[in-house]
Amino acid sequence: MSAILEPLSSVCLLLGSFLLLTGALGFLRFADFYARLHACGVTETLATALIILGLMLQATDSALPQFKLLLILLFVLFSSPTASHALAKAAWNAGVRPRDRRGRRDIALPPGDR
Amino acid sequence: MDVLSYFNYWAVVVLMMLGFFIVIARANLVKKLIGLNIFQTSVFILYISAGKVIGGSAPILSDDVTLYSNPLPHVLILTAIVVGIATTSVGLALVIRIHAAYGSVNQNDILKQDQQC
Amino acid sequence: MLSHIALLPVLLPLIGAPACAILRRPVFAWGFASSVAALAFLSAAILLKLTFEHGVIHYSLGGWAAPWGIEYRVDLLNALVLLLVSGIATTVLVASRTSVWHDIAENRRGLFYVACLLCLAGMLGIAATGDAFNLFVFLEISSLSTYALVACGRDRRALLAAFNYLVMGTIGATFILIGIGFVYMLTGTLNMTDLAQRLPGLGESRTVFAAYAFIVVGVCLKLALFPLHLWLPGAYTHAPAIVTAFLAATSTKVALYVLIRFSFSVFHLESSRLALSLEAVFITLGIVAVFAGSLVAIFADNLKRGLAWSSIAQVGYMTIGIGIGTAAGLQASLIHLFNHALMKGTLFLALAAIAIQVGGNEFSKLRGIGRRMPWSCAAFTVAGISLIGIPGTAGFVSKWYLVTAALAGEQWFLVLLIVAGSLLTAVYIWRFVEIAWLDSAPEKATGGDGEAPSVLLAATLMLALANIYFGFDTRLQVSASGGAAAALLGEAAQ
Amino acid sequence: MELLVNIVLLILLVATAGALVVVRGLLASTMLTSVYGLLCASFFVTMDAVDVAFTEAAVGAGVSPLLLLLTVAAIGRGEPRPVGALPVLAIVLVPVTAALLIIGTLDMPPFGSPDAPAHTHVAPRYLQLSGEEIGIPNVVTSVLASYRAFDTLGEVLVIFTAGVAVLLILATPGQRGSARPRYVPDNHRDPHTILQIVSRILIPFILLFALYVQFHGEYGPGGGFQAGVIFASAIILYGLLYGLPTVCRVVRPAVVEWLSAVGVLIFGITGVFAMLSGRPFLDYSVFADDPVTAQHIGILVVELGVGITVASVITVIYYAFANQFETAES
Repeated sequence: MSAILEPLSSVCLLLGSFLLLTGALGFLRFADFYARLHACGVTETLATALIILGLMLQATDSALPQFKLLLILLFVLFSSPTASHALAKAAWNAGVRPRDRRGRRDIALPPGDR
Repeated sequence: MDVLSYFNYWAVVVLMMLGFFIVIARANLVKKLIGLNIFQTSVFILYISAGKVIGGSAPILSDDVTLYSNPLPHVLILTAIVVGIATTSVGLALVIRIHAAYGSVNQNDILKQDQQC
Repeated sequence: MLSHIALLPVLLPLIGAPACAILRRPVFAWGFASSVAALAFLSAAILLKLTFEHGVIHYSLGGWAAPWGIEYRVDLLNALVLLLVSGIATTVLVASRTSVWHDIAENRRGLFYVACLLCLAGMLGIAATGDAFNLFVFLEISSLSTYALVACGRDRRALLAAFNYLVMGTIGATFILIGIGFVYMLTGTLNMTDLAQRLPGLGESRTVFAAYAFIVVGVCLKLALFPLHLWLPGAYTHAPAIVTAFLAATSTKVALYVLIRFSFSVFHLESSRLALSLEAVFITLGIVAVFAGSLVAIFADNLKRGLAWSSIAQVGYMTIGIGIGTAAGLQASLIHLFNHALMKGTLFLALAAIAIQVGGNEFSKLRGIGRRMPWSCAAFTVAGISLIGIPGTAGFVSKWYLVTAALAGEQWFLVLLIVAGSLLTAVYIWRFVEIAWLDSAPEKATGGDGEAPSVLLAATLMLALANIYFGFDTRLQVSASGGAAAALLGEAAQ
Repeated sequence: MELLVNIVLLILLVATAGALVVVRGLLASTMLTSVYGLLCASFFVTMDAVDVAFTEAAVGAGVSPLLLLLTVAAIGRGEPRPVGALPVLAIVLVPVTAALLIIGTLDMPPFGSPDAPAHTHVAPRYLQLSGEEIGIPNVVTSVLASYRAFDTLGEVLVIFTAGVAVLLILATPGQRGSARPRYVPDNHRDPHTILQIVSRILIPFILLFALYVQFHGEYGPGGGFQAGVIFASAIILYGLLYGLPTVCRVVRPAVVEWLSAVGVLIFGITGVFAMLSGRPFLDYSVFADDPVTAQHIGILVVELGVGITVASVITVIYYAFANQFETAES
């Protein structure tokens, strides 16, 4: 039993950590606010899910911690995308517009918007 | 090992001094409160470090644990955290009123305005 | 109920404050707060009587024995401070109505009295507890409510004064917390008696030294001892008149109590090697405080600000008493603590009355005020004479004991300096007397005229009379402070 | 391994504090404060202080950044300024204090040693006897709500004082301390539809979690204070998304103000009960014949008082701050 679960759990944890790392890298290196938000917002949801899954596979001997981890997972699945959405919306309303690396506008803007 | 056994305390000293520096050196009143917050939190870290026993576990009684960390500093710091947030909220309330009265939250500007009148 | 007497002075305002918050009408809040303070005063009086008769009274909160639970340990010193603080609070709160109605907006008055009760509960809690951490908690209750009370001042400068007080007060409290943390790490206990027994066993530990240093600096910030006094003039000048009267008469006194309690009961200042240098520090800072405070007070153009600086000077006298380091010096310090509360209570209450009539305390507004408000100004003058230390007033008793203690310690220069300090006091009190009584009133009287409202006037006169009474009948403060000083040094000698 | 995590967290804390020294903008400072609080909470977990970590996460990473944000919203972010004169006072005072602190640490018992006086004098009794005397597994709750319950009463009074002080400072003329609800998010131009729907799903669960934390505090980390903060956070979330008038209609300011006093009174009167039967203040043994049951009842009631006061005071403070925000706007 644990011979299968142990490596599976390790793989989940490692993969999750790797995703977090790529997210952080993107956050540091990408050109503008939206790209950076995209980098960490997208990776974070999956990474957290993988890490929690890995932890659930670790604690197979009792149901309570697994149940709690499941609740945390559900909460993260709700809150993390919502937070990204709120950030992007706030940035747009504050007048932040997508730019490329050289600071040029990256997308066509709606009429009347500078 | 000797350095490691005092590492926590010295980290506390560094944090405390950074907070203290912000309180004294920054003219912005909100910044001062943030510095005060760091200053207080560093003391919490001191207390909690003092309560740790290496190899111990959280002080929640259980049959298969023999060594616990010290619960008393935890209780004290719970109280101190509440004191900290209470101070912060009163300070921020004062900042809002000061901004309404002077139009600025910079200590130097405010003192200048007071001298003029 | 008598078995709970040690707790009652603290418990009454502590439960009274939230109860007061439920009352909706400000008049009820005023009546309720005053009666709670009066009951606390009554129980403090009984407590003092009991400590005279039976010595130390212990009270274990929650039924858990010290050092595991929190203990109230009330000896003569605690009882004296409790009596003083609750007595001043009662007088000021009863007298406060007109002044508060004048200074505070209608929708804030109820909350104002809640904050007053919280402040009172905090100070009484500091004075009664025998547990170092509990002291910190109650210190914060009193400090937080004080910041809000100071910010209630009419002038916008009150806000900045309150903010500065908040920052410095929090630094002070955090320093005290660091000190308590250090001694906790060394001894494992927070109970003051237990600490006092365990600290000597540690020998000359550098951590104990640092702990004491942090606590002293923290307490001196609250005490406004000379270089750490920066928050005081602004806070006292711009706070509502009633708040200044209350704070000036109580908060520095409680801080001084904490300094004495930690120095002598917990750390055994005089039996340690550090004693000599620290005593020199206290005396030097005390002298500088006396002269700096008095000089600024002489040149202030606002009487309230002048008296605030005078408070800094008077704190100097008290620390000189501690610095002398003998039982007589300590006793002098405690007597001055008691008497100074009476003087500053009277002075600031009289100023509150004047502020209602003329709308401020600037000297320019006070010309000829003695003719218009003879009784308030008479009370002010009596307290001023007491502040100088002329025989027949309580202030003379303080100075007398201080000079005697200095002479017994063969510190002749101190005597000279104390007398010189009194002369400086005479200068700024004379300035008031001259303007109030000898100047003719301005042609066009500013503001309303006539005497202060009767309740306020009665309270002011009562405190002024107390200044004279305790100048003749010195039994209460002398015997209580003598017993307390002996106990403090006796404990340490064991 | 534990030690390594400890060291890394402390270094991160120092880095965050250093960033706070350098950063000038208030919004960035607020975010860094939140990061600092979260790091602190993680550090407390590695130090076995789970209750403290819970509280610090709620307060340091939650409430205090929220209050900072509301303040920044009311006063504006403030433009970065050029560095002024050299802060002489700071350069003198900071090293002196640091030196004193370092001197203080020299004779301290080494970190984590089980023989340190703090672990051998008073605390062992709590660990050894609280199982029999109080009968609940979480020793921190035992000490907090029974052995040192008076400190906790003081703590509740501190938070109550904060509520009174904030109302006293921020009360606008013409009303009795209560918030006058004005803030409405601009829903026509920019509807918060997604946020509102998600929050509508989450809020019941947040409230449920608050209740769990309130009543589970005897067995695991948690208790009245943490539960109060979580409860208040649900109300605040609702207020942020639906506007102050809506939330004030659901949770009336006057009621919240009243409740903040009631919580303290519940705690205080629990203590007075014992006095009426001739026992010391806050002695719970009067509540039942069996001492352990009596302690249970006492702790439950007292924690309830803490929870009510904390939840209502934080809501009161939020109302007062959010109201200022709109006053500054208009």
